[in-house]
Amino acid sequence: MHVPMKTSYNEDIRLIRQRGTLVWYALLALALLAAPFYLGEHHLSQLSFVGIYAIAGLGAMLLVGYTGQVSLGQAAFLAIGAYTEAILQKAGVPFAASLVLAGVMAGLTGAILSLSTARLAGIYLAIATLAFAFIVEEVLTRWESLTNGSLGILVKRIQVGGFTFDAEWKFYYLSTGLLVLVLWLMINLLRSRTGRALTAMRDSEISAQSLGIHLARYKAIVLALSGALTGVAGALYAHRIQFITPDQFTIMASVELLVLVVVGGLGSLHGAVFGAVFIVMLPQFIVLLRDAFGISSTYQAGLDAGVYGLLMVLFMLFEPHGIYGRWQKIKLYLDIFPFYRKATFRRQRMFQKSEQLR
Amino acid sequence: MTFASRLKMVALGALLAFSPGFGAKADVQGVSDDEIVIGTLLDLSGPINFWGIPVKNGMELAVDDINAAGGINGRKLRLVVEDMAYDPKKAVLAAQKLLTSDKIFAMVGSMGTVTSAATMPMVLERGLPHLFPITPAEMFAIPYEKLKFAFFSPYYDDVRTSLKYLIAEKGFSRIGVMYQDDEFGANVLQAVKDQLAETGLEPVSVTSYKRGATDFSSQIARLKADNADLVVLGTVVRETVGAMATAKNLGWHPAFLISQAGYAPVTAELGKDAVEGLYAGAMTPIPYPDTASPEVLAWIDSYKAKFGDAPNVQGVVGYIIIQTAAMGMQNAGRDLTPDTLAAGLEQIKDYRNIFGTAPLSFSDGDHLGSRQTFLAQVQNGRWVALTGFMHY
Amino acid sequence: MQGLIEFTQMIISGVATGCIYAIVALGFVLIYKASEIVNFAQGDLMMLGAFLGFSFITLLGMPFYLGLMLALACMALIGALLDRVVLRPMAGQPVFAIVIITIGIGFVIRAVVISVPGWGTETYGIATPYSGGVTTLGGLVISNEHLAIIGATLALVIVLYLFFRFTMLGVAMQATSQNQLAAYYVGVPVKSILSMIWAISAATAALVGILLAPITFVHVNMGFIGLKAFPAAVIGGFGSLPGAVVGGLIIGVVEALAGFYLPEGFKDIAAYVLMLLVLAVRPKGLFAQSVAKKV
Amino acid sequence: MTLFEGRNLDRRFGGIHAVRDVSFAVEEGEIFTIIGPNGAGKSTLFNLISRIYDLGGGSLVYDDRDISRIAPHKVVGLGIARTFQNIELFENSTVLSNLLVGRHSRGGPALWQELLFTSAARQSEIAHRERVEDVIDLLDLQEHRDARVGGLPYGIRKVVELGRALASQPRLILLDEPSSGLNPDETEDMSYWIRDIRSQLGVTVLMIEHDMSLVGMVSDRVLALDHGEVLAIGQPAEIMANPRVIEAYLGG
Repeated sequence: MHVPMKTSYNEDIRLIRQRGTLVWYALLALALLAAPFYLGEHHLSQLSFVGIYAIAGLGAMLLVGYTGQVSLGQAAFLAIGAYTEAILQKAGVPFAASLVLAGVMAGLTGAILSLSTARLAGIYLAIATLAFAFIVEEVLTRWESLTNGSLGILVKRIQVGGFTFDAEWKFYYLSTGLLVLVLWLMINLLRSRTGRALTAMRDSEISAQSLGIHLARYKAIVLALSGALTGVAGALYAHRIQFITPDQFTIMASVELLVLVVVGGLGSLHGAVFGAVFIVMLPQFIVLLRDAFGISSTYQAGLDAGVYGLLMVLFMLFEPHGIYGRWQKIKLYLDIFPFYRKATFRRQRMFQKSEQLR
Repeated sequence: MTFASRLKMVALGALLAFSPGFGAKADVQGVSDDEIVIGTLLDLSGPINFWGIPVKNGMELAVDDINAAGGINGRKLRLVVEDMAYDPKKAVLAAQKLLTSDKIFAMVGSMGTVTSAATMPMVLERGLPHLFPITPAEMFAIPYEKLKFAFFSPYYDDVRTSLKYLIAEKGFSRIGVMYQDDEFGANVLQAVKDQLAETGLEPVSVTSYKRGATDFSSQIARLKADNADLVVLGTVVRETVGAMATAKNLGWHPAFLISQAGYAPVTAELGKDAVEGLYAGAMTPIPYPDTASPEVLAWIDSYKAKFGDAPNVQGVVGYIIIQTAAMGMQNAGRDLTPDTLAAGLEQIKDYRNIFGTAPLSFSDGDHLGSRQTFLAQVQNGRWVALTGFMHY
Repeated sequence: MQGLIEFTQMIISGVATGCIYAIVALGFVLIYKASEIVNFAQGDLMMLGAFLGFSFITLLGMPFYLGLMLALACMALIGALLDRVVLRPMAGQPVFAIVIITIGIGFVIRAVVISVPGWGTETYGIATPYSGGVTTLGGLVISNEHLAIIGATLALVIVLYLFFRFTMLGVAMQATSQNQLAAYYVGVPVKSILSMIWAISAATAALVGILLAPITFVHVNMGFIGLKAFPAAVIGGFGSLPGAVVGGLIIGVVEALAGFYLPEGFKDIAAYVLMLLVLAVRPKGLFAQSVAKKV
Repeated sequence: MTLFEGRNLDRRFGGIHAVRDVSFAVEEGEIFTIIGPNGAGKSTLFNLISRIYDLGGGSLVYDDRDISRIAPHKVVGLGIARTFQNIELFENSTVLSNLLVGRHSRGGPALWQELLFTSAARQSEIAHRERVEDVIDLLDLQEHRDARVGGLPYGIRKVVELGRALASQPRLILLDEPSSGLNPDETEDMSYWIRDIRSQLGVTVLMIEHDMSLVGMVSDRVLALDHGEVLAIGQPAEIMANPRVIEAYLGG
């Protein structure tokens, strides 16, 4: 490990702090930029989904990973974003505006939700958000004049001016570009006063409050931001799937986003991206596993649920910092080889303490 | 100049040189000299996999039978099955794989309305046929498009047909509805409303439940309070039994009618006394071994031999879908393209299969196989046909 | 008059459904009180219990009550094992970790049920000695299944009350749930107590599963009813056993009435709307003691 | 001049009368210590002042202004910062980041400027950083600047928490048992810092403390509390000699 010499405070708040990292990111950017040349459509479309899921995952990460507010209702924001986009597109609103409005709409809903949940913590909050998601799903089903109820809405492809996003590579660039933009906004937020206030609330609400952080206000802000990001992802999702119904946004979608942030690595932006890759790749991985062991597809159902469940349990038991945490350990191990000690990453109690006494 | 920036230049050059997304195309994707590749998306691991797994078996049996009989115009048929767990996102990804990596010639018998609705545009955009999705929703044939074909009588037609018959023959006048609050239930509700409107009636009571609900007491109580004499259920299996048992427990015994969705032996087995007298519209009779024709018996035996399990109506569905699609390919001749396949399918007129499915016809301008159903009733624990095929 | 009978009828079926929610909620609360773990797999435990009951009673042909007891015993064992193997290492971990791990356990249980030959994704029934009949009372009709549920809930509540009030083990459990450390210092074997609480909770889940079987049948998705028991537990205050029962009954009755008197759709969200309203007024539910963190 | 005054402060929890009719005044520039046996109501008193608990009766006057009803998060903005008995740091953040949260009450750019990290946001970050570096210099925390708080020894975390309170540039600082959990050396350091805070930064100190040697070393005046009531207020030596205080400690 080397400790860089710093000459100004500016260096600590730079986007990318080390030159070495810069090179790697540049290479990654290049690889992503050139992906349509060497990847087939199938893989590109998976990458598009990774982009969508990573944006939604960043929304969840902000809320769960950085602010410690467990949400089991992220699917509701996804749904509001998707429906806003679909309805606005039908009404002829241009994509640039409808995408923003989809985010704003989901964000506003988040802010309104926080009015009733601002005083809640821990499991109460988790269950309140779960309830919220059920209510949103029901409203979407019942408000038939607007949403066409259970029959769903067909969503057309994105059109900007005369340009239609009709090929896989176009959509890929769009979703990846938006992901990069969202990542940049997140980094900015996290290196600012608001971002610090959020992580402060996660670690100790009482002392955050005593330092002047208005808990209710920041909970509203984080729910709004998280909702907005997830809403934008929902809008993209609507275009990607091209057909949305309320029952695509059930608790399973919320759980999936929660798994994404946990498996990816709580409290890390890398984690959200890793988690999205994981969620999109997992089904293929399971098929590989199935074929490798020659398991009949009759047992696919059990296999899916089993792998999913076991991964959740095992990650929580053995790698609570997720894929990103594991990656950091491997990196450190290589960096300081042969001086690695098992206790280097002694397990700490994470983010929250007993919620009965909060 | 750094390595990174040089690499960038190379990439930019490549960007100018090619236009991405346009691979070289064979003449007809998925059709080679000796093989036709078709694909399907089934729910093998999701909430309706009790459909997906037997359908897959039926389909594989059909493919084996066809190939054993020499294939289609000298080509063997190969079926690629992908699981989508009844999840539109997975369906889109799996469809992408079938279309671009397996290079299928046609999508045949994909399952579920939402999932098929999400993937059909991808198939059609590539100029490939989308055949017989396993869902009685009209959108897979209407509005008419050259390459989309549907097999099943829509729920809408099925319910209207049964309802019309029951009102005319049994004299029901106070019709109530209980439907699942999804696209399927909405179709049933619409059918009841439209059929009643013909005679200037309205449903006396309309109530719904959320998919997966297990308690129907307030819904049934409301139907009872509104004094319905025939209750149309937009339900599948468990909800049908649950609703009828609840009514029985309230000491209330109206007549009940369901759509094809609940027409399965398991409904009668689970419900026992509670579902006696239940009416259902149906398109293919359930193959009970003791009353089956010799051809069907032979089929049941070959199914058992292959999968070690007695077939159910889902297995039949998987089988006849592939069979009918293969018929169209046979009619298309050696020069198999999406266009000739469409023309081949359009040659099918009043086709009746060994299972007694409603006669199928396709024509230029009408790609919905059949709108006909017959009315069946649970009597002594099994389904009995009350009528021949009819349409409202 | 007709209106009154309908109303009473709705109350009765609401109470019966509410009892189901109440027992599931009791299962949540027992574990939560003792270990601060919210068991999202409670519904799946219930499903597993029902499948065990189905196997003993329908597949193996045991007498109903024997099969019931055997299923309860098996589930108790499974509950204790879960605590020992999976949850004990998680003590003191944050909420979401517990949420995730219990959701994961739920998935694994589903996977097991789907993969066991003879279980799978089909729907099955359990024949009970009492099913099918109804009791009429004036204009009111109550089915035996509902009576059985109400009766079993009453019995369970009484047994649990006596157990916690009068047995050494019960008192030790209470002590553990109030202050683990203090209980440990005065010699309560906290770890085995926790395992026993899991055992009790899993057994109650099996009880609900088998009680529900004649009404909703046995299938892999029957555990989703657990999602309705959450509002019940929250309204009750999550830390309170009487609260769980009252919360369950409130939810059941409100749902039944909403389904009958309110427009379509309200039945399904009534529980959640009610819960959000309660939380807006009392952020820790109706029966919670207010405990503030000491700083 | 009186900087802070508690008038007839009163608070019950259920049947427990935790603080009853407590009145005292803290002069600007003073080091004022509250002592008392466990359960005397000292922490409750702090929590009343920092508005974590609502007053049952009485009023809080700070800088000639009644602050009995202001929102808890506004207290620090008035210039009243605090530490906690059992350390309430943000365990998963670095020391630097903890101290920067201490600057929260001193304002910052609008949310949209943070999201885009405009030059205004950058300027604000740098300005706060400069203030925080002053605190780091004062408390000798340079070598721990980028360390995660959760991994630091207890004694250092105690100092970090003090620094976090100082970062908000308070006029009055409430220290809840600054020496608890510290070894004698660390306690001595702490006593120097407490005096430095007063002399170099001009901050008035109101603290709760058990360690009588520390109390004697730094306090200007001492308030002894028992069973929620004031036993005595006066010079440290005077209070330690007070028989009622001695009895409360020994008999309590």
